[in-house]
Amino acid sequence: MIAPEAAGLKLSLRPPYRPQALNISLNQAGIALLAALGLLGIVMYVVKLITAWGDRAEWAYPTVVLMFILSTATSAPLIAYASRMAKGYWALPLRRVAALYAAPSLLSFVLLIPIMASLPPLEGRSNLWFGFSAGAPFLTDALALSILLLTGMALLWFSAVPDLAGPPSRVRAMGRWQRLLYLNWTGTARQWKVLRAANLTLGAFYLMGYAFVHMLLSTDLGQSLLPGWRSGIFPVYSAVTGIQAGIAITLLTAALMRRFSPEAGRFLGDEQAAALGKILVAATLMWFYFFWSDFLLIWYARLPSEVAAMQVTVAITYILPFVLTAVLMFALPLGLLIFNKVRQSLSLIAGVSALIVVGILFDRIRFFVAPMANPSPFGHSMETLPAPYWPNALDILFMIGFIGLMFAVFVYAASRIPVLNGWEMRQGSMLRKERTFMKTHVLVIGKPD
Amino acid sequence: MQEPVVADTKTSNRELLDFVFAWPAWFFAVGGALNGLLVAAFVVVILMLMFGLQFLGYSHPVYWGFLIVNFVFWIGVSHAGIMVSAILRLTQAEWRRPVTRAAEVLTIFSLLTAVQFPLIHSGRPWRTMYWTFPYDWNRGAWPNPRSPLVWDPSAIFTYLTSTILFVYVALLPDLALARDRAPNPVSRAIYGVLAMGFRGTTRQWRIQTVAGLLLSAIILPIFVSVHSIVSWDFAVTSVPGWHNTIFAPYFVIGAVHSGVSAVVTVMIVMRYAFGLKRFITRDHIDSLARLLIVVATVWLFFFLLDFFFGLYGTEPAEVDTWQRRLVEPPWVVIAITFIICAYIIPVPMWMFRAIRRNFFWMFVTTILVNVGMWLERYMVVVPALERKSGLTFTYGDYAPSLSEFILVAASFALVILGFLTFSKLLPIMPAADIKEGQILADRIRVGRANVPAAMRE
Amino acid sequence: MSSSANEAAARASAVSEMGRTIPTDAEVPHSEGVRWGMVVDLDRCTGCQACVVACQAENNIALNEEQRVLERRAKTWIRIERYWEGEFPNAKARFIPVLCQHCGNAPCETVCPVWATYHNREGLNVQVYNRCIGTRFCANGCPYSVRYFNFWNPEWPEPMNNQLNPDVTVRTKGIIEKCTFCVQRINRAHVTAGTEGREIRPGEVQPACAQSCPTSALVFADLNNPESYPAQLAEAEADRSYTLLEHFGTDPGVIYLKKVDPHAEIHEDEHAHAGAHA
Amino acid sequence: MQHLAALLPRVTLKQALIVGGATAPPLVGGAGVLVILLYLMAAGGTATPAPEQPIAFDHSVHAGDAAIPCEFCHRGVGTQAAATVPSVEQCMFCHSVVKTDSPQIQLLQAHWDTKTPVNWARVHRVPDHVRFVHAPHIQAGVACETCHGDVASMEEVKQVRSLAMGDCQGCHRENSASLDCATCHK
Repeated sequence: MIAPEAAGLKLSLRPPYRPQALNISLNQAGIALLAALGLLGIVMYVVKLITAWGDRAEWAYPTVVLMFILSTATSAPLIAYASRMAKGYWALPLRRVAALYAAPSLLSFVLLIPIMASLPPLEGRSNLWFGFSAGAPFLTDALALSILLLTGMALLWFSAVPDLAGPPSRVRAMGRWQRLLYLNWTGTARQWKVLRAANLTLGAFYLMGYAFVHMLLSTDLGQSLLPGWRSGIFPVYSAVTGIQAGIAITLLTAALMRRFSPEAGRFLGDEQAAALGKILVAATLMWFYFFWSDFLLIWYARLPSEVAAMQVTVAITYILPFVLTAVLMFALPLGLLIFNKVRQSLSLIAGVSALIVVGILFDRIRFFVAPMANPSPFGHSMETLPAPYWPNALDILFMIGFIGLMFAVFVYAASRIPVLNGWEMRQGSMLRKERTFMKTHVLVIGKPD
Repeated sequence: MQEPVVADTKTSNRELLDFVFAWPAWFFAVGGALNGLLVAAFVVVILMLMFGLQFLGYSHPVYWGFLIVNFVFWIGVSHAGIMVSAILRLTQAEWRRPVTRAAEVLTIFSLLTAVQFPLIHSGRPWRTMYWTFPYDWNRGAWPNPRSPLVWDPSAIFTYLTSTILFVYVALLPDLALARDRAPNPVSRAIYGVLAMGFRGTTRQWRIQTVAGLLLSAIILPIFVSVHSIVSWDFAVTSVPGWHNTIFAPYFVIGAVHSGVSAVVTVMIVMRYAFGLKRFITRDHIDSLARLLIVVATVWLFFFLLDFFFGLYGTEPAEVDTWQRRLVEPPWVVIAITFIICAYIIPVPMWMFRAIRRNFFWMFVTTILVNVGMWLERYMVVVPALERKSGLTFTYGDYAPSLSEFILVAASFALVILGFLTFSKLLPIMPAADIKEGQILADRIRVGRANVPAAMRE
Repeated sequence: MSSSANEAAARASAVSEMGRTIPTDAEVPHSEGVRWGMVVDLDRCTGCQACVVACQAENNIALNEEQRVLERRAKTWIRIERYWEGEFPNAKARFIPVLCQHCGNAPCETVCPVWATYHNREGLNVQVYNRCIGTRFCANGCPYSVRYFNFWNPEWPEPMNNQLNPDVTVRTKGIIEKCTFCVQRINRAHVTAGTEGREIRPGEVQPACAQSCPTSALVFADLNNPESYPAQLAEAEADRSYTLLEHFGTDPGVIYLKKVDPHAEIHEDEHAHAGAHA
Repeated sequence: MQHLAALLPRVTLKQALIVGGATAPPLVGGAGVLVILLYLMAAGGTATPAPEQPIAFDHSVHAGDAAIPCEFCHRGVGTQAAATVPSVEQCMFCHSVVKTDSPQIQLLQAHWDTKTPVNWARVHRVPDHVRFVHAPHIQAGVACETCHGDVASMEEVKQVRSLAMGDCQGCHRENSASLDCATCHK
């Protein structure tokens, strides 16, 4: 077992340790770059809105960005919530880092609106709604996504309030609305109990909502626009690979935090890499499992309509992004992560994570560009294989800008909300003790009910 | 886990030995009844060998039925052992300790039972050598590697071999203890050979631990592959209702659902039958039930995906199959029973701590889950064959015969008998593992609370 | 019952109209040389069952007693599927003879664990009885349900055993059997042609069903030989021709010619319904 | 360690018997099924020893000493599936004058007189699911000895080659003949 960073075990309890918002040591150039990218994202978004409203093919690459955000920023907070449910102490300093991605994930809603507006009517094409027409898919998907995003924001805020509120006297001195915003947090036993229950139940709800939103969006923006693509596993593939990318982006962020934020650097270390690395290996294997379960069945059964759809996403039309995906999300990460050395070092695993984050972008390209750019989404099978639809300069700028915007929003959020969740880390320091047993040092981990 | 197993050695000795030494009347009654079932099944099998498969309820379009359903079911149950042992070992869940051996033994016997079924189900079992073993150098006629039925034996036998290895590695210290305790030279010799010279040196312990961890990690891909391949027996074909890409994970998670439930059932039975009240506590059942809630919910999600994406393409034959499954008379009853038993009753009940910690209700709900999961496999396999394509002229139906009921009942008998026999010969509670847990157990004071804790190296 | 059967018939023909312009990986092994196949003209089929009887006699198929039919274990390598069209007073029977389609892309072949069924160079889907172990996976995979299982050893009462065809093996219990396109006749023609040092002539081989068809609804030939009558027929009647359950992509060797009923009342809604499913 | 060992069973004779009793039915039943399977597997087979013939026909005299070509008697061999065994009439073609005093020939004469066929015992038989046609083999120039052995030196003919599937296949492979299952299996 890789030992936690020493600082994490010896947090001062009295006075209680309170973390800072990101005390960033980025130089001016870094900040300027992020701001420029963010600005580019906003500009490109507006340009798209003006020039391409209702033109589905034009929104193909924005859809890729939407699914990229849904697979990275929206899934990263899951690490915080799942580790909280499973009492994973190794994740303590990571939880806020991961949960902060709830903020940039709000951008996905901004993208969803124009994309949904460009969708063709449901009649005559396969869809999940089976004639249920109360606003589907536009209202339903927007509703589901907004509930998920709001849950994420609520969780982020709830779990940050004990750190933000400061001493009880400070909250008591606040105005009425501000106090409400801070949940009137004075740290009573009852408040702690409610906070804990809210964190657990909302976390579970977020997990289920995440899977559900992936099912809806991956179907409505993907499968249902490409005739012959009938794959029950695809929503799960989409969600699971999203989790893989979410883990990757969290590890990447953690490594950058350690590099650029002196305070976070005291707590983030190889323990997180080792524990999350194992899960990343599992998720990387999952990529193959879910890909293979999909591919094998279609290729084996040889139903012409299904094979044609598979040829688009895997074998012929988008073979280039597919190969890049397979290498970046599976082959290279697996080959590197089997080495303990890589898995147990935060800086090395961050490199592998970067590969995965790039890989997921190509993965989303191969799955969502063809359906969005498909001129005839109606019927049961395709007449001919569509030609590949590569991005033009505008699309590339859009992708760079919007993904840059995502990171800019993250950094902005991190500068407002502490990047470490002090209360949980304090709690953890009480439940983790170093002791000597026989001749060795061991870590004793308490598991309260 | 809130309370580790703590029992002073004398009490635990007495209580664990009670069953091994005592021969209660129920053992003979149960054993006799089980053997009676087995004899009936042997009669059926021999009749089938001699006179063909006419005794089964199969007819023209429906060539697979109860026996394949039962095969899938037992392969499913076999997923419990490794789920509990390997995954919980890798995630260092302390509460796994008393549960592991029973779960692994359940795995072995359910696998052994499962593999009987494709064998007796084939038309000419005496020729199945062609199927599983590539021996035909002379004629250049080989098994067909493209067939999922060839992937099946490879996966299952790999799984069986590795599970036996897994159990054996964990058994070594216990076998060494048995050797040291053996009352007569014969059994001492037998246990001695089995223990492979395990003396409890530091090096041996280290190797045993590393071997266990490595096997846990290596066995997981096999674990996933086995039921995936079983699902591909169905899903690679273009049969509407079978051909769905979700099948592999859907089957795997369903297997874990029914397997872990079976483990809970077995643990509760063992607790009373073998007098292990001190070792199998409410905490264990509680933890397993919490695991089950997650597993069951994921499984339900996959089931719904199977359903949605079955109807998704609105292919006529596919819709007919789902209509057959969920609406038409004999099946609608089965469909409702299955979903009620496998999810609607148990999971909401497990939400309550009081239920999770109640042996009676956990026993009932986990039995219900397995009833439901058996019916689920039935519902997956058979209606799809009854409604196979647009050619409605060949639509048929299936009604199981008495022989099939006997064979299915006998499969349960075989697993239970195997489990009972094992528990008479070898310790069903992992003594060394439990002891390790007791050493690693610790407590931490937090303010006024005294929190149970565990050591990690 | 009649409406659902009718619907099924409508679907079967509607589905067949789906064009298959997508290239697949169908590397058809018989694209050169002989491909035995059949053209079934549904316009000519009267549902008389002569083919069924002829097949029964030629291929030593076990007797289909009443009990066998009732328990759906009767074996008919070729069967006449009967569907009803229209409602009672104007009901019309429609017949589709269904036999093994000898698919170029056969779903049964890939799944057999022992290679008891395979595709040969002449486009036949061959079943090797002695190799078969009876897993019945092929029968499940076959969308046409033309593979039959032997639940017992067949028996022929005296003197019916004397009419068994010596060129066809009697299938034992526990194996799958199916239409072979009367491979024994093809083999015999090969030997005859071989001893005479020539190729098989068009029309030289006839399976029992085609031979016995009084209306010549079934015609058999090498579909790759453009001079054979069936190949020309399929070409000439291209607007009527389809293959069964085309959306499975099985590339069958049996080509059907649609029935054209001049007196049919075409119900617009019915067609729309079938089209929506296609 | 010692105290934990107490958890483990001491096996007594009585316990062993009971456990044995509990496991016996599955074991015995399993063994029974296995025996039946083995029997059924062994029940096939093609090789036969030289059968007893109704008349002690000596191939070494006819094909060997007299050097009569095989096709002279087995007339179907070049044109059809069966090589055919000659009719009594064909035997009598010679034996109405040759060696008429031999007791074996008198047996033949008796068949001729009573107009009954000789029930020759069949020596080479392929299984029912195999279709073997002599003609193409003869046409391809395969010598009779290749499969039937040196009949010219055999007093009584017996099968010398296994003629099982692998045997046929070996030859077919060497001669680039068809290996399609349907060529031989019917």
